[in-house]
Amino acid sequence: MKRNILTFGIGMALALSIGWIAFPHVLYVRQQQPLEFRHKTHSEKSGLTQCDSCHVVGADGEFSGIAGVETCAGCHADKVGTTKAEATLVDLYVKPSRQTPWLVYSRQPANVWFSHAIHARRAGLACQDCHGSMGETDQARVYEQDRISGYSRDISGHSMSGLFRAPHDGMKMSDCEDCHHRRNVQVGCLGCHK
Amino acid sequence: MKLSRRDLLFGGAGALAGLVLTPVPWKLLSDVSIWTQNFPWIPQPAHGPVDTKFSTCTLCEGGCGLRVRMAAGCPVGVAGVRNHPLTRGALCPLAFAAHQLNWHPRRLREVRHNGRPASWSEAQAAFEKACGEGPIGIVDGRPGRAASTVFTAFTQKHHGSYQSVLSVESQALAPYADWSGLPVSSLGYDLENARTIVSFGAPVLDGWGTPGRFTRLWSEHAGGAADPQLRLIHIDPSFSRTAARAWRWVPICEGSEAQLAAGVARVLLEERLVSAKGPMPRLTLEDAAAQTDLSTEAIRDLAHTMVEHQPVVVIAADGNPSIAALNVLLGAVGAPGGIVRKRADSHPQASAAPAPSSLRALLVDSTVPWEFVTPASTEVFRFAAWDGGGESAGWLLPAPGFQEELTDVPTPSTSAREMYAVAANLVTPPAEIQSATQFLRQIDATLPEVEKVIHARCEEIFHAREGTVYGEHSVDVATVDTAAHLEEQLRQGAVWLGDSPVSAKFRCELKEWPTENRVSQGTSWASTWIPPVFPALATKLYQESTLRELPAWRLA
Amino acid sequence: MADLVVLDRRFIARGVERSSALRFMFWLVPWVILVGLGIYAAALCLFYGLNQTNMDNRFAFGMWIYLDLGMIALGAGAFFTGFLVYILKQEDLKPILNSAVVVGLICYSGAVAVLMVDVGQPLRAWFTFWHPNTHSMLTEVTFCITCYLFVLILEYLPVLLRNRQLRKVPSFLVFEHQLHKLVPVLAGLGAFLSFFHQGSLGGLYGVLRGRPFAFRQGFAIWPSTFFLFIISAMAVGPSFLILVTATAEAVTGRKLVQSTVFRKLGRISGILLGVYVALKAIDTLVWLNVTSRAVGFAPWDFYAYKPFGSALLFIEILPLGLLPVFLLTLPMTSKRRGWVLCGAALACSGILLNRFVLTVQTLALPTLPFDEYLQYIPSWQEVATFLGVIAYGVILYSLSYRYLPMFGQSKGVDKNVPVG
Amino acid sequence: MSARYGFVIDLDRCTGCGACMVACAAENNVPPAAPRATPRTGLTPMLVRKVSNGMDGIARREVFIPIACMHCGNETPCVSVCPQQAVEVDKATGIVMQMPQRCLGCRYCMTACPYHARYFNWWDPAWPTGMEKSLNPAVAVRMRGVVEKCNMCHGRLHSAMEKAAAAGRREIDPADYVPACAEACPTGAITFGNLADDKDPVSHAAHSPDAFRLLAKLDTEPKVYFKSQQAWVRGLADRESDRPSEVQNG
Amino acid sequence: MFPWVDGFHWSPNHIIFLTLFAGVVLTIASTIARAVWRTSTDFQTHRATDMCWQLNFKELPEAERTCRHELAGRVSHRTCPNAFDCRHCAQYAEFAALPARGGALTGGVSFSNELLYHRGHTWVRPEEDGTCTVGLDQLADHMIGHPDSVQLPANGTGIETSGVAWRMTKNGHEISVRAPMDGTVVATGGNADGWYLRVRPTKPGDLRHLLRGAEVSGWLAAELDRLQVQFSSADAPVCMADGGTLMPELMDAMPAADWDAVLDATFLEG
Repeated sequence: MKRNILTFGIGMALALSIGWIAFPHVLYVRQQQPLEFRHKTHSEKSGLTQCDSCHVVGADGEFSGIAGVETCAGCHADKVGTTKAEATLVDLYVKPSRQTPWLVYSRQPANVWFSHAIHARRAGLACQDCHGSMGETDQARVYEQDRISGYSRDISGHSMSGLFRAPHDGMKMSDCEDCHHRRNVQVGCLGCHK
Repeated sequence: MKLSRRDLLFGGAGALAGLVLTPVPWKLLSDVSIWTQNFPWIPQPAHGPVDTKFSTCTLCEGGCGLRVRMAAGCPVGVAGVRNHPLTRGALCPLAFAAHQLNWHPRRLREVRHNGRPASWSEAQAAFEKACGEGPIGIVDGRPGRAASTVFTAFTQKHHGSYQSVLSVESQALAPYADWSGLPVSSLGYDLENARTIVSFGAPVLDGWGTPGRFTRLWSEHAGGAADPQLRLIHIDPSFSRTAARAWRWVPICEGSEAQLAAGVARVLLEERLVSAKGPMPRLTLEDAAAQTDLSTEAIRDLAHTMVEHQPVVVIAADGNPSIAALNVLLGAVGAPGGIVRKRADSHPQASAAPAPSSLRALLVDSTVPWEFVTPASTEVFRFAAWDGGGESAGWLLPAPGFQEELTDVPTPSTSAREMYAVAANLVTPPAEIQSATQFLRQIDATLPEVEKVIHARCEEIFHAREGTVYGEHSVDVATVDTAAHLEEQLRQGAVWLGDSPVSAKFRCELKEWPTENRVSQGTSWASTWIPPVFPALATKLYQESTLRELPAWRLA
Repeated sequence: MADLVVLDRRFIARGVERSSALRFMFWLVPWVILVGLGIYAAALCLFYGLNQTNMDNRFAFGMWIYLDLGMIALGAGAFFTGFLVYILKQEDLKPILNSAVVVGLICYSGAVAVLMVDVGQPLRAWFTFWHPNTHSMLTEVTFCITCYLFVLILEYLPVLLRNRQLRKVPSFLVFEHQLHKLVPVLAGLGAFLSFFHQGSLGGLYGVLRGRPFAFRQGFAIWPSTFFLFIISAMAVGPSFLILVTATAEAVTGRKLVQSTVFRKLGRISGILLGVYVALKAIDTLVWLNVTSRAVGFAPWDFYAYKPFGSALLFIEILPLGLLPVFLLTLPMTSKRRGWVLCGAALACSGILLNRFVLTVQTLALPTLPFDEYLQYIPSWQEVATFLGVIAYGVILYSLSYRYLPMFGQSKGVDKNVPVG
Repeated sequence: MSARYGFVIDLDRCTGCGACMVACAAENNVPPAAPRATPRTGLTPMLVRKVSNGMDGIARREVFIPIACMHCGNETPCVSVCPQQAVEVDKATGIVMQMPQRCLGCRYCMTACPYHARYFNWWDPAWPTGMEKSLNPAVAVRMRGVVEKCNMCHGRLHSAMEKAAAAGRREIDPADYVPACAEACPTGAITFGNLADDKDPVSHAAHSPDAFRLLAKLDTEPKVYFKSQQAWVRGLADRESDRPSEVQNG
Repeated sequence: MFPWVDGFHWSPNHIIFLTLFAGVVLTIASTIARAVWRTSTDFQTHRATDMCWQLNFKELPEAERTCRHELAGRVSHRTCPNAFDCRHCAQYAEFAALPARGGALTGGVSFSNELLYHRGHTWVRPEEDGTCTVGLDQLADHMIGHPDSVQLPANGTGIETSGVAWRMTKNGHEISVRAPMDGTVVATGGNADGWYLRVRPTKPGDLRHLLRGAEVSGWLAAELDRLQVQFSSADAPVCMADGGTLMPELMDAMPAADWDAVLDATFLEG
């Protein structure tokens, strides 16, 4: 009898440790950004304090997303400073004016339509409301991608349990719906899907 | 201690119980269904800035205005241009998927010689050799373009012959050209002022001329009204789309259009329904009735209806002179609402004569329809963007596809007013692709550049100070400040349209009633469509529905 | 081979005569082949998508849905017998109970398996549980059938654990004993669930206001077909049990249950069928004169299309409806085994025809004035899957018969029966 | 804003050219026909059907009927049947929305639709190599095994809304939102507008004596109206005993 | 739909639906739970062994359930209602009083009157020190001969009447021998010693349920008949013509026989 309980316990412990510790490492591929980008440096040193000095909402409401290399070229036409990243940026991307293959943390899947114009302009949300303190980060953190779904980990959120989540962790449909619910915004499926 | 079966049992049970308390089963479940929502083998639209460009379609001579939506530098959607003077936002069904043509499986991406891969340099060498050895010919599918100027320049320098292939619509105008001595390209139909239009099998509601010009006109002035302002009488052996929507449909025997024309002419003359006194056709009304399989009453009635609402114009499906003669009787030649004359005519005299087999080599431009037959004796340099199949004798040279080259669009043959537009190169063509003009300029660098010719034409228009430029908003050329500005506007998709046609009468001398009874070839709904292939999405029309039939000579 | 025979013998209860292992294997071979074929066909559909079938945008449902409706109707014997025995205390039906459970399990598991192939995105099927639409009959069906499948498995477990070798494990034996004591609860639950999903399956088509041939008015949220399906299923369940058992008797050459059981089942089936036919007739009349005309459809037009003539309607009601009622209830016929079997067979085919009309004919008929009547012939993949499920049923039943106490026979009872 | 978007289609003006079908497919990333696709298994969210009065010779009449989702406004047949809420009627626009990402492909909605305006993805969507670059980023590509239909070019509605938001407006500019089929129609037979707005010409046309709706007696309040001056065409609205004997379908 | 799923809102529909669904799920779950719970308690309260035996007893053919008194010829025909546990038998005393008409045992298995026999073919010999010796009777012994392996319980383990006393294997057949009595194992012997277990009874002197004297002969006779019937099916030499003795190492001698059935019947397994 005791022995049964023991073996049962061992099996359980094994499963728990695999599920909570090993599983996330297997599930997510970790990738480095092509460049060592520092939001902090840009906001402090070069005085680009506003998000929209690089991430712009166009006249038709189209959002630029991560700034194109031409924007970078504005300041980095030639090497500013001597870091390796600087060299890579200028030589690999700015000079041949090739777009930098950024790995976008908050990239929503192709079937999602998210309008920055509507959320930031009309609803007046601050960038931080969804992206948190992205603007103050001092280095480009590792990009984690779900092997199966192919989504960035920022979408499903970093907390595996979904409980005790850090603020701004997770950009899943449920997160959108919670926010809409709180502000009692009524939208149908195709309000956010395309 | 050794593991007993019971230990494994309990251990397994524990593991199972534990697993349920981990994210593993739940995360996998949701991830797998997310995976099914974006199967990796399903293509996804590209990310990138979206904007709208204006241009002009070059896939047929219609010269329709295009509004092209671009994403990440690729055209992702085509639509008509609302304030385009001719089409007013309408396009043919195929144009809406034209932006997919450049990736058509039959797209030509390499030089081929007798079906085997070859290189441009080889083709060039072969062509130079041919020029040295004897007269060469150049066939142009769309005269009056900047490219045409380059071609003529080349042929003049190298004692070659320049010919152009006429579209079905221009062929229908050829008889008037013969009788009046004016070039075909200077004639057109003043449909806007006509009140009765009699089409002898011409699919006027189904891709004829500049598609959209007439459909818009028809739907505004006729629609389905019982007694419309604009009467469309359609003569057609089969119950075609035009027949289905026409105000009157006259079914006749296959290929008896000429006889009907004669019959009608007889009634018009005998009953003095027209001012003209002759010539009288030899064919008696009874014979006409017999051959067209109509009653004499029907023909008589038709004649009466034709003259009831003036002005009336007759549109033939092809260059059958008898039908053209009908217009002469009706006084529809050189009169408003009839066959009119566009103002100036700077185009070279085009001849529809087939290529003489004496030629050493023949360069066929990509605008020439694929079914153009080349003499077997000559060496052929065929430019094309898409492979039209069949045994490709000689050289097959990959030409720019949809919106891949800077070219200009001259007046469509059916238009009553002169038109000039520029098709920009919205898409950078794949490597290994050259237009005929680029090819020729490599052989003879002294030839004019297409861009220069376009520039010159713009200057010309600017200095003539006539007509209107239809861009975002239409402005008279007279008010445009500089030629450069005009050119810039045209390059961004604006269209120049000359002033309304001169009513200066031109006369057609008709000694006797034409006896030629050429059978008009059945014009298919895509007869004006030059590429030998259809856009992939055209399958919606002929495969995924029975709305249309794939024209026999087109490739899916 | 030899030890295979020994092994096989070990699992057969002591003192119970069964045909030789070899013979049994030969019996299984064709069915196993069919199952293999079915699995292959299903795999094709899952891998390449449903273009493997001959269904199309108009014929969005095909042979498989018909199979599901048919099987689930016939499988109703399981819940209904359970209900009779445990709730209505009809102890004399006990001998047939295990067999009924097995039949039910086969029908329901088969139906669910086919359903998983039939849907375009089986990996997402669980969305129905996560975001169910409470207005949809299909939701009701999905929930009830899934739950009921669990119930059936639980009901089957005691039978399984009574196998000669399994019962040697003390904990299994005790568990079986304890679970068996609780089976009445499950029987009640099963009855409840079946009541709903049998009905919902009827509602499935009855609610289609876009298909005037199938659309029916009803009470509250349920169209009349909801209730018709419940009664018809209850009526045909016992009949199917009779057929299955009779077949088993024919194949094994053994007498498995007393004729009284047949007679009783027959009578129950007959009476319910009578009620059903009466209601069905009324429903049809209402539809002909009110429902269909209200939406601008002349009801007899639906029967203008061959091969589906109005004959179908009458066949369904008279020879396959009324006739079996008499055969199963009238004293002179219900005493004769032959007549009872015949009646049961007619009843089953009647219900199958009803399900066919509702699923296939409904879709074949045009709705838009310029629609045409369509035909649909299932592809071999569909047929193979269909047969595969049938074969799976036969195999499971044979195995259960061979190794489990299906008809509650205790040792030595059929000692002197010739080897079947 | 609570609009009721709908179409009025003048059948006397439709020449059956098929521009709407192609434009619709291009706008909504509908894949070209699979090699084995037929009219019965095709993907044509907008489908022009050819119907004749069954006569021959001079008495013959033909009409082309563009059929897309009718966006039923009452007892919407496909909404109530979907087991997992993949279909819903949008309160703000009245659009009947189909969510392929939620759909499990049971096809119950297809059997429920009286207009056969719903289509199943029998094949994996496939384009010739490179042609995926011509896909419209405003619409997600559907996957095999799900049902799709006309969503009224919601991609265009999105960009209209975005444009309005950028300009600080709540209401969209009607000119910014015209579905591909209406935009493409070369004779202006297909007109689109807000039926709830009396000033909208479309809501006028919908009330004209020539206007009718298909199978209106089913009482599903379709938001697509048809228009014709020919009595026999209006007669196609409902299925009476005396139907046109033989009809060809597109 | 479910309160914790995105976009859920309470509506009559949902409430009805959820209640029904929850009800169904709970019923199923609780049913399983109760069955499991009861099973485990049965084991903890040592009722399990007896239950198993009871269930197996029910499955025995009627011929193998004859009452000891019938075997002894005290009563004409009686089937045991108490799963061979005479300690609970109401009529035991009254029947035991009747005279036994036990005929001498024919067909060569001998038994001793000092030993008390269990129907599972084990015997019990009470010793002076109050313990009991447990062994296999001659029939079983002859049948098995030298077992290939014997798994005896460790000293100190408790055994229960008709529960498993020890396990043996022979020619690939697993044999579990039923315990004749309740008690605790104090010593173990083996095939060679002629006895297998020495047991300290839980309740001393309560061995009323074991067969003795005339009952044994009747019982063994019946058992031999059964064996004959079972062997007759197999193509085995007729080993027990009247007067012949039961040959030792029977299992080795007649490999063709359906030993599985024979052993099950002999050791009262299902």
